Amino acid sequence: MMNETEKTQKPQWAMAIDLDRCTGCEACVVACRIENNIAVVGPEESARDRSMNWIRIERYMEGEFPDVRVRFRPVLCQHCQEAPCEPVCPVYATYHTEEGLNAQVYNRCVGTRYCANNCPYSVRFFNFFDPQWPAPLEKSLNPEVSIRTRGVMEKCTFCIQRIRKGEEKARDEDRAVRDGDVIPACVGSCPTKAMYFGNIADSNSEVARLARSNRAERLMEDLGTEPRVIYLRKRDQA
Amino acid sequence: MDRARDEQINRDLLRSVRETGWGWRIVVAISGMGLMAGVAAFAYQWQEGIGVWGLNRPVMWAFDITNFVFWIGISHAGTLISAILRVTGAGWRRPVTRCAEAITVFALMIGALFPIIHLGRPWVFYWLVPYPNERGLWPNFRSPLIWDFFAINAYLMGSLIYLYLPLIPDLALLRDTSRGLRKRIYSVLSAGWRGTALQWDRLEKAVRVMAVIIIPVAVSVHTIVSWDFAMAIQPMWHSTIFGPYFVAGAIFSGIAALIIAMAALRRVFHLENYLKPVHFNNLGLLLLTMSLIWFYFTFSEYLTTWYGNEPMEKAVFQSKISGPYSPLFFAMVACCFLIPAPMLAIKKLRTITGTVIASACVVVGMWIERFLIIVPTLSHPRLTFNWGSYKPTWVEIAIMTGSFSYFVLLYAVFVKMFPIVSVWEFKEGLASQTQPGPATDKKVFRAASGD
Amino acid sequence: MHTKAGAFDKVNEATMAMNRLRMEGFTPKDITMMSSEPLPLDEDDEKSRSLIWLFSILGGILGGVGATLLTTLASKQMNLVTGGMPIVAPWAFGIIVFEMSALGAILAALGRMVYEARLLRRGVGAEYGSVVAQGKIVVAVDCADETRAQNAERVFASCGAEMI
Amino acid sequence: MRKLTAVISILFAATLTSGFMLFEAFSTSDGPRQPVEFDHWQHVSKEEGPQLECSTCHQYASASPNATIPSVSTCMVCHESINADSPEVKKLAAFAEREAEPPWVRVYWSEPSANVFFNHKPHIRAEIDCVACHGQVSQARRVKREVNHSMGWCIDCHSRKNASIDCYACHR
Repeated sequence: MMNETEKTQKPQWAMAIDLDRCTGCEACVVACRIENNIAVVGPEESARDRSMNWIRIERYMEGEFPDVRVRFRPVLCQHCQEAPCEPVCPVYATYHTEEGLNAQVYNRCVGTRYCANNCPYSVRFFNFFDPQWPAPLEKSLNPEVSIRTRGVMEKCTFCIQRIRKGEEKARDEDRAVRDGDVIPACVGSCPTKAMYFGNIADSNSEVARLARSNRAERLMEDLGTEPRVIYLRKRDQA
Repeated sequence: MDRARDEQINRDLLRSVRETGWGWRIVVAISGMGLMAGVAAFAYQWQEGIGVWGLNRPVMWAFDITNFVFWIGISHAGTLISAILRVTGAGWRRPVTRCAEAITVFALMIGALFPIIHLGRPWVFYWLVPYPNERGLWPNFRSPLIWDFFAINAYLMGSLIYLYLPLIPDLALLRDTSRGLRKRIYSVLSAGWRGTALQWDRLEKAVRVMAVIIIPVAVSVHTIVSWDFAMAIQPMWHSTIFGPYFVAGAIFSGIAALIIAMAALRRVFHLENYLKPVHFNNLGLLLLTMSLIWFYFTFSEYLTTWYGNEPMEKAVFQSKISGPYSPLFFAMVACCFLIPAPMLAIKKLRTITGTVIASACVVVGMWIERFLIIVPTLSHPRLTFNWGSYKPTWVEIAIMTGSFSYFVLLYAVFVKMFPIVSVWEFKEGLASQTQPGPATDKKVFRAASGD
Repeated sequence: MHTKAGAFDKVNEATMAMNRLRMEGFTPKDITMMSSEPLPLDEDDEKSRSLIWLFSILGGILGGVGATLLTTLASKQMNLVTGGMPIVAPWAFGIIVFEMSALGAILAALGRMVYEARLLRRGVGAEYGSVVAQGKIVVAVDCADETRAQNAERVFASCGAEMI
Repeated sequence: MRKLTAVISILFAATLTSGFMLFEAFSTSDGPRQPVEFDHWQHVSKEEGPQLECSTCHQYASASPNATIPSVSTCMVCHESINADSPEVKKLAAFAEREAEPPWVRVYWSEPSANVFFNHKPHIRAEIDCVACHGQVSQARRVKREVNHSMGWCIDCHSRKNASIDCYACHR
């Protein structure tokens, strides 16, 4: 039996990404697309910088030839606790949940795109046209995730559908959520296990442990956005 | 009172209402077509989605918001200028105010359309309006876009009233000198104006109150528009100077638009005796002042960015100074300062033609300025992996053309319905020059109308 | 009761007529002066009693209070989950309060002006409009009886008015 | 002129009222015609009937997002013998023979564009009576939509019962 405070206290979801383990294979990108019904914009639109990837691998080169190193950094919505996107939305289409998620409600979105302009991480994606899935991809649509329409903003939800399922499971078993209850698509698909997901409010969770690591850093912490995604620096940089 | 003089003034100033020339018809036809093109482009965008524009990630705003800021800026021509001139009691304002106030109302109407046009789902624009609804949802009052909504509403309402109030006696004049349907329309519009001493007194009092209230509102409107950017944390947007910078820029482009409009009206409706070189000279001096202020603000804005040398800001800065946006940047500096400032500073060049050329430069330059505030910042987000660029499509250009055509059309229709120079204020100006007796002297006539 | 009116070409003739009418026992209420432009006249009682300023201030306060209520109550009523973000934000709401105050002040001033200037009244037509439009000054006077009407006509004639 | 305006406004009002009445007349009519005329009242409320519980047939309501419609085989457990010669049961039997399900017409649903992800399970867990959302189905010969599931209606109940009114509770 869990006690009452544990039951009522909402989990605080967070992710940790070990950059030492990331090989830039983009399995997370593909898994995310399939899980979250992300529209396929096609090569032409993609060339116009309109492709949508809730998670992307940013690749940066370091050093001069021939001593060049490539750094990979998977970037997804950082679920900032002080999110710049939230206060600027005129209709509360993006807001903060009690679980520390930065939510985006597609129905409510009118498409001012202000949130995307104010996001320092550039992780918000706009549906410039009605979404399309070239056959047979439409058969792989996930029934548990909304199909967005044109004119609305979308972004990573930390796989809210999986979070809800995990919470439901914990509830059935009458216990607090624990590691392994919720595995977002990107985390589950990572072949090198570079990504971790869990409740950072639970100090025993893997994410909370990693957040205390001396390699832990957050992207652009100096902006005061308080992201919920923790990156573990590469050891050669630590 | 000099009857002959009065009749002459009435004839001259009501000519635009009474006579319809070919020039006017052609202007209406062309601007009407331009408007239709813009409406068609918007319909296409409504149908297909905003993807028909050139926007992308990361450049989510471009022509749409540029035009929004530009038109709101132009709207500062009127109410602000005419209110300041009224409050400070500048006598030469009399033939200018109406023309400026009309610019305000129409520019504002058009400017206010752009936030709706630019929405991804324009059909739900009313969600920005606070109204009780079944869902129990309200707009987010913390969003600068909602501030925009309130500010533009207050300003548009105020400007309309501020345009309307001094128009009432002229509407009564039109009512009393026209017949048929026109008379009926003007009767309704003139709201039972009889010209009693009491009414004159109250009208002047009310106009004075409006002028005092509208100045802070006008300042606040463009400040809030600037806060759309300044409240964001993006490099070169997050600047405390933006409020006054935008207000100065708005008045700057507003005066320029006013000068162009006045020159056009003068030419088309033969108002040479009313809109005189002295008006262009005075407005030209105002424009020169604003040009200097604009340069001062721009210089401090760019100098601090350069000196601060913060990498993300520097990236945006470099893209404007030496990067892909540098041709636009230098065009802006030329159009807003290098060309107009010397032209307006040299007395010999401060003629009607001179001020109009300078104003045309300023209008173009200020449009570019807004574009350069929006696009370079957006195309250089903090994570350099996501840098992008922007190119407009025909849809955006057509909508922009449509907005300009709409402005010309509205103005043309307005001129057709109402005297563009305030008849009673002009007469009052003549009279006030000749206190205590009535004006009878031709010299005085010239003095009052500013020769 | 009927109304007598005279049209004048010059301001001083009209003012002279008005002064004489007062001497004849007409009250300022009976006398209406109409012109196509504002005339520099002496202060009279009615002029000083304008409450447009007061009303615009009251309207401003009303608008400000309304805006405060709207923003605060709407935000509270919504019960929106914000995960700790402020739902009532005085700094941001101040802007809306300012705008609504200004709007309230403008509308109140307009309303008061319409009331004080007796605009939008039914039955008050522009009887002398065409004369005023010619640039003449019309002085109209309400006469309670026939003798008063004759007095008025005499005054008008003596001041060089054209009877209408 | 004034007469014309009056006539037009009367006509307009008349059109509106009659239109509204027609709409009302149609909307209060029975629900959609089902492939088999299943009668809830007979199964649940009729005194000499089997007096079933909702969950007897809609058995997954307490365990899953969907309440689920029973398959024909479930029906046939009883109807193999009971009332086997009634015309509606014969229809049912025919479906069973073909191993097909009747193409039931949905009565309650939310538009896909509403992006609502309704889950029966927590509502059953919170002991919300089926009637609260589905109306008097137990008394109905033919089920129709009695309750309008608007967002305000949902939120109202959620806030009364102290349930979450986070947007993410229903929308994703």
